[in-house]
Amino acid sequence: MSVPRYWREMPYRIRLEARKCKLCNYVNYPPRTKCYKCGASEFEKYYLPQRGILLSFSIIRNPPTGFEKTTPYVIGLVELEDGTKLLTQITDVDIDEIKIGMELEQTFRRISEDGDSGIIQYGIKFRPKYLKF
Amino acid sequence: MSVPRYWREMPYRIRLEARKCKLCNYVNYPPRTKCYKCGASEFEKYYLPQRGILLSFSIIRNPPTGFEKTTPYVIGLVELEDGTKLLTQITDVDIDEIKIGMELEQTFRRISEDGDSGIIQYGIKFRPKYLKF
Amino acid sequence: MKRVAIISYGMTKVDKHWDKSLRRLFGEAALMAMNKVNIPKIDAIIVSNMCASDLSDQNNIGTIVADELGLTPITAYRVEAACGSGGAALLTGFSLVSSGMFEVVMVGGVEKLTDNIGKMATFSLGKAADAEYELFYGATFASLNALLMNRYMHVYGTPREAFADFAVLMHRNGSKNPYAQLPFEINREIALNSEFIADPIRLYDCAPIGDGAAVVILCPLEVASKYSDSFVEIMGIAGASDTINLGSRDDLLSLRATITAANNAYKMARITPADVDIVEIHDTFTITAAISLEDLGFCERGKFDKLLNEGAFEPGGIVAVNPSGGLKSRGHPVGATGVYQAAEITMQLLEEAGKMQVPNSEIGLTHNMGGVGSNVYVSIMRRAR
Amino acid sequence: MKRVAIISYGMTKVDKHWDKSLRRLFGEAALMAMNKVNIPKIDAIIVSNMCASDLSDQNNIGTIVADELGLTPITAYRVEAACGSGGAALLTGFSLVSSGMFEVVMVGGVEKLTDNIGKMATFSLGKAADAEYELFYGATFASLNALLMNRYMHVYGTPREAFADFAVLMHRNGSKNPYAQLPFEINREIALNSEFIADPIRLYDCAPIGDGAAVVILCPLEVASKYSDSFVEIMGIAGASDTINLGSRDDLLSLRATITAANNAYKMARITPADVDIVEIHDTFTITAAISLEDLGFCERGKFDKLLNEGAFEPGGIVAVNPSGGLKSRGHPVGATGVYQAAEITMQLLEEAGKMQVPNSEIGLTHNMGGVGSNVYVSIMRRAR
Ligand SMILES: [Zn+2]
Ligand SMILES: [Zn+2]
Repeated sequence: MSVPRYWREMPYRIRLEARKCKLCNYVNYPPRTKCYKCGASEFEKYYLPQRGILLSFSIIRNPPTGFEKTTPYVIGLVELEDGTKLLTQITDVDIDEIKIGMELEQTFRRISEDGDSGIIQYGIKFRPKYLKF
Repeated sequence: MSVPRYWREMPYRIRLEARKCKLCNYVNYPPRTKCYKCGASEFEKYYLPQRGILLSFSIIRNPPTGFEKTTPYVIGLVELEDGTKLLTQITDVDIDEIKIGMELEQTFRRISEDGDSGIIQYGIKFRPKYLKF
Repeated sequence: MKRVAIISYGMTKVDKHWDKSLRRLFGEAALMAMNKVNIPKIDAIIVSNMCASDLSDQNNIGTIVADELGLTPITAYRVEAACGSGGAALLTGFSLVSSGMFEVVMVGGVEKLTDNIGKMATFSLGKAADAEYELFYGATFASLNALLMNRYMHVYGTPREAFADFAVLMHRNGSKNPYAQLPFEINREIALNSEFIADPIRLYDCAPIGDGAAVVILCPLEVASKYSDSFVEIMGIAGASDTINLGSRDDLLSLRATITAANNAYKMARITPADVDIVEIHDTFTITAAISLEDLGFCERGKFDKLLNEGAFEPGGIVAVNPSGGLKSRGHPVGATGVYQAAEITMQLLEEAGKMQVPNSEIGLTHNMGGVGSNVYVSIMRRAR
Repeated sequence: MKRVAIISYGMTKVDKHWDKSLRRLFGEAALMAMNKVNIPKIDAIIVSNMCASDLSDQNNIGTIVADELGLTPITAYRVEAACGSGGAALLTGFSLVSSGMFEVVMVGGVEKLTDNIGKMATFSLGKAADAEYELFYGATFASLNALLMNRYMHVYGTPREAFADFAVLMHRNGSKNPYAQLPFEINREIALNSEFIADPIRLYDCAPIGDGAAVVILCPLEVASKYSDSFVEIMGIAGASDTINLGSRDDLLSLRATITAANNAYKMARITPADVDIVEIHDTFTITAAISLEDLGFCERGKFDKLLNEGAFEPGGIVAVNPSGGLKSRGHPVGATGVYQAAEITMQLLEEAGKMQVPNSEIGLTHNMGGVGSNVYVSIMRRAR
């Protein structure tokens, strides 16, 4: 991934910035030019909630390039407290303890390493809400 | 370039094998499923003549990957003795001695090196018909 | 708006065709289609393909295939909608004929997934998903479908075995298909114990990777008999999209693009799902089959396993599903798959399907999907007499 | 076959848009087009693009842009014909409307050439040529065009300066275009002394590399006045192909695809070249401009330099060529270029072109080319009142 591509999406991938429609209040994430629900094009900046529950997950054992070091890893679809859903990685948990419905919170992490451009890519992952000790 | 891609075209790129239409005698090079001139699909194997004249050329100073070692190099469009035309590299000649209309003959050479698949690719280039000493 | 017929079809076996280039593979399927009928000319070619730029360093495929067939200077270009490319090409060909712009249009799909090195094919296929918000997180195409499968089993309590049983049925069908990539039978245990690709998806839940080309030839229905003794009519055809991200979907257990495209196609054809005898659906993964059969109106939601057990998806049941073996057994030459489906339904309706033949089929449907339901094309054909 | 109108257009400046993604760039052009008219709905999107798979890791662009505009679940897919993609998309949109399948169709092109590393953009653009029989030998896209240029000068004795003078004219035009990538004037010496790209082609013979998106909105002519006060009619539209290899061409100094597409478009529009007031032609290289103007019927073969000197290609001459500045100065966002041309001709015919305006233009033509003339799309528009 080139530097501009990585850099350009940082507000959305690192601060989870979304666009909330001024007309119908729908939260567009990732942001769109026009609202998914009503087609309007006026938005206000909105930050997604930090907590949610796991809707579904999958375990990846045969990773794409750049993800070898953390394999196996888990991707999940998370429904946040405001109803917005997003795809992310689930981390800090044993694979066999992951359950649909579990409560999660966001955490800032390294996502992958890009051999071509030499950049390390960061973003948000989600982890169980109450960490075990 | 993958090994199958390189290997598969060898008869056409190294032996300059063409398909001569059994219906209209047109020489299809590179080979086609159906004849360019008449649409028939029956052919006989045919080898292109080894000599021709230069129709046009260009000098490449900023090469694609794999061609760095021989840069600058010359590509040319050659009209063979039977009227078939093909794109090739022109070699064994000073760049400022190349002229449209010059007589050429074929020679077997290394074309490029592929870093990804690790194969060295060979094929036919053309050189002036009478080499200088 | 002219009515449109399919007057011929051709295809190659789906396989790892190391010895055939992209253009030669297309040529083989096109030659079969052209030789079956007496067509004086082709006016345009629409070619569907997803991965040639990544895997064969080639774009401009329209020109490549027109040239291969000695058909220059006709109009020829490529249509791409990821795995739904073939369906989108068929819709394009339909409109070129229906509008009267061209009389005889070749719609063909070709894919060459084996001309590359290492992980390139998997990486290339992933580009059907959202590069910035799905692939960025390390999601693979299989894992996105696995999210649907996990959720489906969680909500409906469907047993894992049901998905294996669908794979068994597909391989039984495909074992009779001379063009199938994996023409052999399997059993439930083989499917259930195959290696994990992206839990809970295992190898036998997935379509294999292979090369192939398929072609259909279209012309106005009113002149079809001039060119061929037997042909089918495209009674309905429609395409639809959905959000590129799974996260934006309201419902994970239904694919809105299938529902929209199917409803529009049924409406255009003036039929209901009950009128359909055979279907070729887009079962990239066994979960995709389950959800698609529900969304197409052949199965109540969540009842996939029950109906499968009852034989509802076999000849004599509700609808004969994938007599070709589907993506699972016939194979999935990505950009060509939608055209394979159209060719197979045509072959069935014309009673030319040999051992695969489903008797007395009058109306057939194709369902071709790009991404995880992010685009879908549905077409409905009827035997013309 | 319904008659088809263009009722709106939009575009971004062609530029190195580091801060805008592929989808956002398309969104910007689409928003401009949608805001100019009162359209209650869009029924389908055809998007043209060549390099997103290589440079942005993204296919399935139809879905990407439909989603960006909140327009799912409408039909949306991509058309590709290398640098001719935009023209092929326009022809597809025309047929979708003309057939009656859809009422309002958005045709848009988008290209993002700056989202990549090192030589990737040049490599990706090369895929318009034959990977196996041109790129294999180390040919670059510029060098293939250079073969035509060397031959042209050899056969006609045309001085090198003529090509530089065409670049000067394009930059003069483009300096008035707020959407141009290189909106500045140059002189003959700058062009003649610029660095060699592939002899005899120098930097100022070439279109620059840049990002951009352009959109036009089509609907049946009979309902156009419902949506907009001003619109143009697409009177003729045609596409053609030629051999992928230069070696198979009978004539190196004429591009058969241009001749075929132009003749068919003129015939459909029932006009001759003499009726055309303005053109946007595909001048990827200055040599392409010379040959194209001859093949389109605006210049006797080999007389390009003579007519250029006489001002024949400026307003008041034979035809006003590329008031936008053409590929050379406006820029060449590859898959979007054909749509830029259609938007620019519409803008001119509607007298909305500001400083670029060519007065009293009634009929305009676009000429969009893929590869070295291996595909060409020509469309002819007339102001509707
Ligand atoms: Zn809204
Ligand atoms: Zn012949």
